[in-house]
Amino acid sequence: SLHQGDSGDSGASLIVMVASSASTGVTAAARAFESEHPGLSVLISAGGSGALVRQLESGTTADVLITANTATMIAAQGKQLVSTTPVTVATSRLVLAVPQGNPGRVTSLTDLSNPDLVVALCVVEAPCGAAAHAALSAQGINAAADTYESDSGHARGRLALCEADAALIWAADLGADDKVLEVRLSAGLLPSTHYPAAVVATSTNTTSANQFVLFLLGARGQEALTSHGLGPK
Amino acid sequence: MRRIPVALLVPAVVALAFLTLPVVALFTRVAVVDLPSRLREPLVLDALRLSVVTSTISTLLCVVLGVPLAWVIARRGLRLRQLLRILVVLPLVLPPVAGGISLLVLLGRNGLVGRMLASVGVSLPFTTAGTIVAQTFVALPFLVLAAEGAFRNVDQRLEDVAASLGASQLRVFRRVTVPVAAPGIVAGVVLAWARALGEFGATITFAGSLPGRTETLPLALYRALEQSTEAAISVGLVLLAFSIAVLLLLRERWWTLS
Amino acid sequence: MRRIPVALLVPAVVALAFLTLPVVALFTRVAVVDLPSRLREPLVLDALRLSVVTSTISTLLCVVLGVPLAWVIARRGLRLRQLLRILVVLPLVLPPVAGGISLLVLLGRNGLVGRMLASVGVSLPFTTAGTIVAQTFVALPFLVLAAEGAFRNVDQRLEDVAASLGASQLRVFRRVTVPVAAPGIVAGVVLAWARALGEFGATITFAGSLPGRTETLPLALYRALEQSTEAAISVGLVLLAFSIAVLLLLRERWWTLS
Amino acid sequence: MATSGLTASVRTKRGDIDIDVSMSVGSGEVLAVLGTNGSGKTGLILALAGLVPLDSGQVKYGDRVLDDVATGIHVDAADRNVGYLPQHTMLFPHLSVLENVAFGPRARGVSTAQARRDATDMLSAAGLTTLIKRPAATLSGGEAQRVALLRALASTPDLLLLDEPTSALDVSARAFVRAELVSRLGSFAGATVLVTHDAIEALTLASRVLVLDAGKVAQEGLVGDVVRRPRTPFVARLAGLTVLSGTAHEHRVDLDRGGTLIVGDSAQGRVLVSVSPRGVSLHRDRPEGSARNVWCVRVTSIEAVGDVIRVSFEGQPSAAADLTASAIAELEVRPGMELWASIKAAELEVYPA
Amino acid sequence: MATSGLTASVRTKRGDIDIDVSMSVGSGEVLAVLGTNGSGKTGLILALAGLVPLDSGQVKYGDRVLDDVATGIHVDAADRNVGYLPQHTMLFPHLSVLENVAFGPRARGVSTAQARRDATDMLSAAGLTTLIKRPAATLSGGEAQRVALLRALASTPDLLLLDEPTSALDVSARAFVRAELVSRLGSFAGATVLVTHDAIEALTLASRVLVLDAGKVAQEGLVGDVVRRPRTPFVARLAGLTVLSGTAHEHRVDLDRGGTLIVGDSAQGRVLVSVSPRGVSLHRDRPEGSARNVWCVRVTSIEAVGDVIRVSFEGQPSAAADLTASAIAELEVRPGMELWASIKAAELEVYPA
Ligand SMILES: Nc1ncnc2c1ncn2[C@@H]1O[C@H](COP(=O)(O)OP(=O)(O)OP(=O)(O)O)[C@@H](O)[C@H]1O
Ligand SMILES: Nc1ncnc2c1ncn2[C@@H]1O[C@H](COP(=O)(O)OP(=O)(O)OP(=O)(O)O)[C@@H](O)[C@H]1O
Ligand SMILES: [Mg+2]
Ligand SMILES: [Mg+2]
Repeated sequence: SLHQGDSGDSGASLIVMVASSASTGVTAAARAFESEHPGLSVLISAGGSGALVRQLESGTTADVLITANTATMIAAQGKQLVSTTPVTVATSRLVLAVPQGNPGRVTSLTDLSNPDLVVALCVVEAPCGAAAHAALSAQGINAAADTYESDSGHARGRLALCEADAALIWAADLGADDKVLEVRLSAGLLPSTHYPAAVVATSTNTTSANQFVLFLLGARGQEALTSHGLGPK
Repeated sequence: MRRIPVALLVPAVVALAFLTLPVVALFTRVAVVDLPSRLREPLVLDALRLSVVTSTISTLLCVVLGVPLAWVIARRGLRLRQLLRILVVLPLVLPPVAGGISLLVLLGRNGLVGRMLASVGVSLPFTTAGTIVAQTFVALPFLVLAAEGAFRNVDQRLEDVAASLGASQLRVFRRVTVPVAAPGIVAGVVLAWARALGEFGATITFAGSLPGRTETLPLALYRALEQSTEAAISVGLVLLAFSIAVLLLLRERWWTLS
Repeated sequence: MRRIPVALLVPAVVALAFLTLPVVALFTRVAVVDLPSRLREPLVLDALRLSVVTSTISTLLCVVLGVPLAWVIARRGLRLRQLLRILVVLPLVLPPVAGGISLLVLLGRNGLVGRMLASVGVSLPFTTAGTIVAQTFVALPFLVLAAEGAFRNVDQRLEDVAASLGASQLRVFRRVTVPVAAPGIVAGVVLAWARALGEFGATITFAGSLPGRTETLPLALYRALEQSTEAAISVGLVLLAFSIAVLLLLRERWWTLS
Repeated sequence: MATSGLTASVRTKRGDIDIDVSMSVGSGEVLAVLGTNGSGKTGLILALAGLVPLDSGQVKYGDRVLDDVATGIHVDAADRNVGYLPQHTMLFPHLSVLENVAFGPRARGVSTAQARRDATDMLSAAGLTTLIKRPAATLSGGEAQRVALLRALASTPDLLLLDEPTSALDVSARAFVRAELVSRLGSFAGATVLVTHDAIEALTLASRVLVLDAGKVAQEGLVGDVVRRPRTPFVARLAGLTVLSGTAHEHRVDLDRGGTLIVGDSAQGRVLVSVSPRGVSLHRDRPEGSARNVWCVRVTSIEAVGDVIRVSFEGQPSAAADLTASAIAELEVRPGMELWASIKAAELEVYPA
Repeated sequence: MATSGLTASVRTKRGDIDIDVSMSVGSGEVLAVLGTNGSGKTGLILALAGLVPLDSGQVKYGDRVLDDVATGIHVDAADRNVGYLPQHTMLFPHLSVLENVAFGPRARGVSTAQARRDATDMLSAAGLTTLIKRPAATLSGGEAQRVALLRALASTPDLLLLDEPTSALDVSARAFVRAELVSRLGSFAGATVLVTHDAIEALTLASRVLVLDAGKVAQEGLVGDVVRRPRTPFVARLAGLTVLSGTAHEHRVDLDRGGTLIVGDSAQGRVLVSVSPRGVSLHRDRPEGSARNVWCVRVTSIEAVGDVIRVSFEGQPSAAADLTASAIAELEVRPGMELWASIKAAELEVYPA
């Protein structure tokens, strides 16, 4: 199947393109879905939301698309890359995160403008960057970023290695190992995002694709997603 | 052996330290004993398998395509050689991500050639074949330039004698030029293989990242980086271990050549 | 010139087409006349400037460090040579992202050496210096392997005669070994420069991405890709145009050498 | 012009000199090519082998056209069936001695096993059995040259092109190789072109010589004729003769560059006089006796030629004398020394210019 | 042992052979090293130059220890002040002829301008003015060898090591170079080691010879002594002599390998008899006359030695005869032919074995 990698086994597999920050949760959900559908294997293709849409544009075949914000999904809809109306399957909050031990003593968003601290943000082209940019400019904070990461997961990586003192990332990326901690802020300071899902227009297995989206909305799917840092739909 | 002059020894030691210390440092972060269990993680295993397969095939492609091209360039007149060489260097200076885009533009579903391929049912982007194409595109110039340098060093009078003894050009190439240039070609193959094995930008752009199909080790590593650095390092160490195994294995055969 | 045998011509033409067509295809997507205006966009201009500066400095570093190391390796006994060569190849097979991690582990704020550097006020991650370090780390093995191959091709009897004429080892190195190996070294420099210019993974991992400071052209290109493919292609073409200019400029001087 | 064998008219540039040579070598014949360093001998050989392009001219072997610039014919070196021994041996460094010798036959379609057997036999016959498995790069200079000769001979070529095949050999190897060449060339139907700096090697191996000077043919003919009646100083020197031009008045020749010689044969007008160093004697004091020509000279160089020592001198005329080692020792000849030279009139050969 | 000049005792492996040589060369003296191909001459030169390590032994120049394995002293080649002409010339291909010649002086600290001036002068004096700007890689074989010699001489070395310096030269260049060497060596205070295959080159340039055989000294001494009384067949052949061992009973010597010779000098017991080819005549029919030794032989090879042609033959004993070209033509000598050989008893030299 080297030359036509997509076609050979598409009857038995379902390809799910998912924004990186939701990939752990969606992967867990997929495993659960597989156990309900013996013989079907779910392949997860993770990446930046924009990159995923671009791949679809360039002709990759997939069955389900899950992006990290609605704007990107709307763009995909506009390009007729998806065939069903998107439904939100999960949410996530943007959080101010610091490394274990909080070496920079970061307590508020204004600390992000401290030039002595190493601050990592997402690029504005990525959903987490767009959200952060909107929130910070709304509060008149001029962040002294030292690096713009391609997505929330990589911003988290900076904290995990303790190379950065603070970052704005999706709560879903905080991880379970206590290496990265959230700085609690008053509610409403930072926005949330929605993870919309839709069936891809070129899907050859729309039945299973629809079933998977429904599964994510269902109890077992939600359980898998929320136990990996995502908020409920 | 004469003693190495300080003016050369100092930069050489600095260079060696600069190259090896970071690699050594990696081992301080992850317990080596954990590696076997890492290997058993299906995703890592899939990525390793895929990397081995694709980098091997693309290295072979590079050799099959690149060695003849290098020879053609090496044996042309000055003018043509300069032109050909610039053509080979251009894909090299293109950042891999841009290389991936250019492959999409050419071979993508709506690409100039891709459309023709699609009409006969062949689609390259986001397939394992696409991964191989991306790796080959990025690695090929390395092989060509290295092999060309090696070919240019072969005394043409050796080829002349071989021809006078009745050897066809192809025979001269196989029996004289390539063996005499072997050390340089081997270096080129190692460079191309390493480049293919580590390829990231063009692969993710042209072939996407689908575990088991297009997610090679470097892609898995980049993704692992989002979850935990240790996971990423482990993947890196797996790759290192694999490379060391290959190098030690090859050492006995043609590595000694050079 | 004898005619090129078909068995070599066919793969050579395929290789050349495979390398050049994608690059040519890029030009079909973006009007070349738009490029000057692209260049005037401050972000692209910053990235270009940064790429030129960093890739030049890291190439120089590669030459200064790598050529001596290559010579030391080339002139050692078989055993030591094999060991040294494996040490040089390892950073090469490490995917650039993993290379970036390893640099972080060594030179990062909490790194083994980085901690010492930090205590004297030097911090490499998220600085232009860090970008240069990352590029050098990735490009150096290419130069070392290519130059080593070139050195091994220098007839040692030439060095012997030079020594017998009273030349110190350093003089032999500068006046005989390096000039005779020049074509191979030049190839290695081109490879290293191209590698540094296109570097993405190690740079973004070790140095991060901040416009004007660490966002080189490949990083800018990756970001532009989020906006539109055309924007990314334009950045790629800017890089291509710059490379062609450099290559044409060099051609007159040492490019003809090889 | 021979109808079989090699017929060539070659024009090609080599560096600053233009090689422009017409020649023919019959089958079974050996043509020696002589000439000063840089006279274009190697260039000529390369052109005949088809390894450098002609600017104009034609090369034929028998009726087969190998090169013809006018009609654009060019047969590749590989298809010419030549055996070429390059001046710098150029053994394949990555192959063993055996594989080097077997290379030609293999390339021309002989099976590997057969080619290796034949090569082994050749090497054994040449007394080089111990070298068979050695990498070619480890041979000494002379060993390499012997192997290169066997390699050229192994593929039974039509046209044998030997560029100084014995320059690095010791005396016994040289004798062996020459004997081997004599016997092989005797039974060899092909044409042989032999470049050498050794006039006597030409004498024993070749029937005709061609003397190159700055790319042009300075003289050509049967070995004996050329040696006895050289047309240029170089050929004269090569043959061990000094050749002087002058105007004859019966037995007296007034030399163009000064001096007068009394010769045995009477002549008139422009002539060349060749002086054999074997006829010239040197003396500390002016000799009395039968020699008709006696003049004062200054020694310029002392050089060995075969078994004797040749003392070159300047005077009117400048010439050379062959002496034995003991005579040299007795006279205590040193460059710069002034001596008397003498030669009998009968020893001088006179022929029209 | 000379207190000035070179004193060396060298043991080193080269391929399969062990080089084991003790030698000394006084300052101003020229030692010729002769030996068959592969006898280790180049290996010896490399060891003296400090380019290959010794297994044991010592090399001294004057009082300066250059190598001493026992005490671990090893002076780098660069610090020995040698002038080395490699057998394969090894010009620096990336440099011009001028730069090649100027390389040594530059390396030893002469200013660039001065080194280039000197090199230009040397090249002009050697008549190589036209080559000055040429890339070394474009020289012909002989041109390269002449430039390599100048390069070795340019830095006024203490110890001159010449590995076959004239093998690729034409006759006139050879004469020129030898004359040049004679005059230079005459005023040269250093020691010279000259490897050559040409016994007569040794004769004219060197005062002493050292004959190598499989890495060991086969014979050493004054040129005349070695040439007249060779101790091995190789030296004999080199000197143009055949040396035969046998048992003498006054004027009769019974040869070990068959045959008997009548000699002029009376001797007893084990002896060596040397036969000079110049004394041996060949005849189609059994000759009548004064020659005491006449026997039947079969021609094995015909070879040129200097101006004469040497016919080797087998018989009892096997030996060789020097003939002129015209005699060869008259006898129509060919390998395999049967002839009669004769030599006068007085022409045979007898000396104790
Ligand atoms: N590539 C070149 N560029 C310039 N001159 C060259 C080149 N190749 C050869 N020559 C010159 O052409 C002339 C003829 O060279 P060729 O090698 O044919 O001489 P040759 O007769 O074989 O001399 P030798 O007896 O020294 O081997 C020489 O003067 C040489 O220097
Ligand atoms: N690297 C090597 N491996 C094996 N044998 C070698 C090596 N180098 C030299 N030899 C052998 O050592 C012997 C001596 O070599 P050397 O070059 O000293 O001979 P030479 O006396 O200079 O001969 P020539 O007259 O042919 O130049 C030769 O038989 C040669 O084949
Ligand atoms: Mg020549
Ligand atoms: Mg030798």
